[in-house]
Amino acid sequence: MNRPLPLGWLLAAVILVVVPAALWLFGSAYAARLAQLVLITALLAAALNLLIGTAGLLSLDTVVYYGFGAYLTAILSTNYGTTLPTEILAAAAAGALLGGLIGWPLVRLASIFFAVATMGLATIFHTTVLNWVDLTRGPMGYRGIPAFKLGEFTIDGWAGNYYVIAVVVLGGVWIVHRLTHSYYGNAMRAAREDEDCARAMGLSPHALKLQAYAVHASLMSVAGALYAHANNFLSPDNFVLLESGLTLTAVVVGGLGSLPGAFIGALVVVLVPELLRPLGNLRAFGFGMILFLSILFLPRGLWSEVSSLAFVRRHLFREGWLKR
Amino acid sequence: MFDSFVAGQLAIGASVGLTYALVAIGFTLIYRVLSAVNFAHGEVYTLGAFATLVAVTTLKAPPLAAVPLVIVVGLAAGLGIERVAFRPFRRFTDEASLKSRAVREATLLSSLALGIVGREAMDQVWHGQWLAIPQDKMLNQPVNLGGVMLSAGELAIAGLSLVLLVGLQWLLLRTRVGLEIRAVSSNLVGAQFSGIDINRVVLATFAVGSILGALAGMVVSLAYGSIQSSMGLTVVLKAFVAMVIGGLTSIPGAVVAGVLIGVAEGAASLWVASAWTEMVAYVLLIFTLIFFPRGLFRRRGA
Amino acid sequence: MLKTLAVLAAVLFAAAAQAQAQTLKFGCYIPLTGPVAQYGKSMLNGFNMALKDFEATGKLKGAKVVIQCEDDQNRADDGINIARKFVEDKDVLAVLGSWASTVTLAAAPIYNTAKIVNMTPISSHPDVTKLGPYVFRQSIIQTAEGAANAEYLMKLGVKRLAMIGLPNDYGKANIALTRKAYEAKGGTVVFEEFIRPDAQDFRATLQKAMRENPDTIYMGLFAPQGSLVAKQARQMGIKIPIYGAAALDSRDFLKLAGDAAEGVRMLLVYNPSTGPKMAEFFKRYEQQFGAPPEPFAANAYLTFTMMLDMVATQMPKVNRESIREGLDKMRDLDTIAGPLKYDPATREWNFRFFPGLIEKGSFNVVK
Amino acid sequence: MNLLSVESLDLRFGDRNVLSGISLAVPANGLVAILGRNGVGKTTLLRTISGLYRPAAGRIAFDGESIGGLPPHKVVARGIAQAPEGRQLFADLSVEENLRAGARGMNQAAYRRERDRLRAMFPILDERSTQLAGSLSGGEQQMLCIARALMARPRLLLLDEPSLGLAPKMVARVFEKIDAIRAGGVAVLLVEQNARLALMHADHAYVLDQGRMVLEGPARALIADERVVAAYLGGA
Repeated sequence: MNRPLPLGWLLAAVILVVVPAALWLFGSAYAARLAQLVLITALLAAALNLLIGTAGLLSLDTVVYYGFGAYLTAILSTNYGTTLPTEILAAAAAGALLGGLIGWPLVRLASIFFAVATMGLATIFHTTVLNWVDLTRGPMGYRGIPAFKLGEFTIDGWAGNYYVIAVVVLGGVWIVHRLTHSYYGNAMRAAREDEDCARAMGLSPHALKLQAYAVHASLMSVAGALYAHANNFLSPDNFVLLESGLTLTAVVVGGLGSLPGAFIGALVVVLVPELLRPLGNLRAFGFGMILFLSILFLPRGLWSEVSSLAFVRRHLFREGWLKR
Repeated sequence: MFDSFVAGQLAIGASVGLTYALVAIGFTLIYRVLSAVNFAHGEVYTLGAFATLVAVTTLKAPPLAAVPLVIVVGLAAGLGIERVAFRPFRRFTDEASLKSRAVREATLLSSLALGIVGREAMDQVWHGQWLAIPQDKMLNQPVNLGGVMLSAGELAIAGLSLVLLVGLQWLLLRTRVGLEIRAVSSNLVGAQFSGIDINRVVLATFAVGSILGALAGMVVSLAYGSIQSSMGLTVVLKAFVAMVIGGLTSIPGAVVAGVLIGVAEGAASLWVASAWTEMVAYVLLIFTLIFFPRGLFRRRGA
Repeated sequence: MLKTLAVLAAVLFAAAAQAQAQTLKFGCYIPLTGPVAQYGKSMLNGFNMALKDFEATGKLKGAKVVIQCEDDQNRADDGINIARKFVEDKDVLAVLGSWASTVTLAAAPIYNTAKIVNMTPISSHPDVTKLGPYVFRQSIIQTAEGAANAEYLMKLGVKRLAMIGLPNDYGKANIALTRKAYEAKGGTVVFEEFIRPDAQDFRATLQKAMRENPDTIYMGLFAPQGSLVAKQARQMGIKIPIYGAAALDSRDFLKLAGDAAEGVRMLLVYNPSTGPKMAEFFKRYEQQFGAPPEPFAANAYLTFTMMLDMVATQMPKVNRESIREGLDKMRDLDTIAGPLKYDPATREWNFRFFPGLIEKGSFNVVK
Repeated sequence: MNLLSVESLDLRFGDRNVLSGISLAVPANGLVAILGRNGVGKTTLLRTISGLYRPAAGRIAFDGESIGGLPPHKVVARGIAQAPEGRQLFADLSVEENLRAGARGMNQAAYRRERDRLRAMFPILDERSTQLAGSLSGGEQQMLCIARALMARPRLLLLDEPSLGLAPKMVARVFEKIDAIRAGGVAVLLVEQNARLALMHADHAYVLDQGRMVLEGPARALIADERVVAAYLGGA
């Protein structure tokens, strides 16, 4: 893998300069809202990518940590008037702690067992936020979450919101990038490919997976903190299993193990349903079709499309071991 | 008084658990052969329910006469799902790709997507409405079984579970196609060298599994009477959990686990409000996995 | 090339001519896909029928009315996205929706901040109209229904009530407010439980309820779950009366519950027997859509008709602010549901409830 | 006429030429060996003949008819069975079931006849008939693997490394069986690392290196060939 450093700068430039400039030119709060959702989803996808792409754990528990961070922030900022740095740190730390505690028994599980267990976590989380009314205000949702606060300043308006989210998301993605392109990332990949071999190399697959799991939980929790403020409203319905599925879709459509792919995948899962609104009651049908066709024709996701073409060419035509 | 109440709760739980078990049978069969999760199975179940509805309302057939139609619908759905969501990802006969992670993940998502498409298509046809099996066609006659009151529907669900389970074991253990299914699920590469036509076996598996799924939809809809296009969604998740608790590849294991989940839900409802029992299956799942990381009833050698 | 230009010019000209006639555009956000899509589709029917009826009255004076309905999938997030979109569409004068209170409660604050009217014909959570001066409602509200339920239950002589509800914003508010009013009148609630909306076997809950010896079961449920509860209660040999929330007034309930629906009581708002106007509406709706209206359709019809009538009086100077003022000034209205009153203090319309009973497969008002 | 003839076979995995210009022939009732180091393409060649890979160019003919590109089960149906590398048994099926899975298109009586014939040939399979294949020892598994292939009543048996991982005594037993199979009228194409042993049993042998045939000749001649001795027999 070539080091995509220039690509990283390009991405940062697009997110910090080009997109806000375009938003400013066209002055659309609707587009700004979608841009914010894309960024938050991208952080979720990057965190999930760390788990799937590097540690090889297929997980459906996005909503657990995302929702945890969101409710934590909602409760903190509404009741204690906390500011942004506190909230981000709290979400990151509490997310990592929760991830560590839950991950300890879970990451030992093999492939599908792990996936189903995380699916269970998602349902358990949803049932809890729905029914623990005293803490989460239950089905009525958590309304009136204040805007971002940085010290004395309250950040409102779409531009401020956008920049706060963009900076935090880029920071989170940078952490994922550093982790995957380091000795640590290689160790995790080694543990993914062959646990016994990794053990022989003196690595502990369990510890590596647990760390990846905790980091992913922490990042998702931070994404949740951003979401709570960006939305000003939380409802248990935001944290159903289906939403985990959307993040997984973003990862798959964008390309497994690819960080630019996380942004592209997030773009697709946030924008496509919006663009399909004119379809009315055929909307979900259309989304299903697009999802299906993209899995069928882009088995490696959008961002890896270049390498995926090479893959297809190699495997289907020149190599000639296509059976039918 | 209290005891009969507890027994009642557990019995209701077991009867609910049997519906999970019934769906889990076909679901597990398909998983066993391909190591791939067929999320569109829930939609096959729903299709089975709609086929029943069409049979008893439009065609005015007695409930039992719906069976052939339900079987045909299940067969067509199974073959369709295999062709559209699974076959395209088995492009290579190389062992590395046949059951590889990539293929498993791709088919997991492709079947999920196909499930959404199927569900929404049914939504268009039946306008997303809740539809009712006419009361005179429902299996709701009370049956007195030595003092215990059961409905005919519950007996039908229990009976069908048993028949399907035994029938499937017979098919797997006593027929040529069953042997080939077990051979493919045991060793795909070996099966190719033994001259087994993989595509035929996979198609047969989907056909059988989906017929079972559609029959499950039929009996459950006849017992409960309400049908809607998204009814398969929750059931397939419960079947999935039952399959995993049961050890992934063991069909009797999945059935036992399905009933176990139902009973656990019934037991939990003694202590907590029903709204919380949604998580019982999953708590059970996670605890099972912590103490039995490969499920309760793992087949030997697998 | 020349031909293309000519066609283009003709199109532009036509568009310009169109623009000269006033266009009144309304937004609407309702669930059109997903498990509750049928309720959104009912609302859509009501809106479309209101529009058609209104066009026939000739009050429009050449203006064109457009209603743009977006699918919120019953998700709060989608409701917010749609709100951002409508707020920016300068042509959208006011917005109708949503179905679920959860979605309305999430999206309405955005309309309120942007000073555009959001009027819901359905969401009955007490907090909706408290969100701000731009958020209106024209539907029954849970507090009023709770009080009316309590009165009806007392009239029926119910002493010990077992309550079963949906664990969502609707069900929780419905149960809590009915319970409060009922207990205030001296009734005893002996059992309260929220069920799982996606389950289809509720016998465990029923068995628990029956252990407390209630003399009536109250269902704060919609037709899909309510019908199963009623059916399973009868199947289990439970003979005590069943009383339902007003949301059970739906043909779905009759169809799904079958014989078990017989004798179930609830409050009715929309019933052809309540007046000639309502009877006429039922007849015309059935002609148009092939089935009698659900309350959601009727309420959507009522609300949009009122909105259009009010806007017609302001023509041609209609804008977002004038709509808020117009709605705020209303006090009395003659509707298909009879004369309605608006209370500026609570900002709610007083809908009339009629004690109802299901007999011989239809909803009847008890005299 | 040769039973199997492979002419100028090319196979590519992506950009890599795995096999190029392979030609070989197996006469009816012959025992032909393919020799070579690890990773030169011997197993790939056998798998290509069995139909698991589709050749990029060249011709594979069995009994005069082209079988290149046929799916594996059709190749077996034509009469080519393989006892593959790593045995690929159905580990959680019984020995009996493994044999039954290998049988093709025969009725119950024919099946029993065939099974009993093989049980006579491999008595250990008779004793272990109800055991799970995965619980057998390495040598027993190899016997079962060969027997499963023979259940298809092939005219040509492809054997991939039958001696791999077996004790010397067991290796000798396996090769006895190979001779017996051949004596029963089945041609054998054998891939073997143990070149000396293979050459002692084969009539004809090919030497494969880097995906190409580098040498061929009667086994007797090759065993005396200095190049072969130096490259393959010295260290064996």
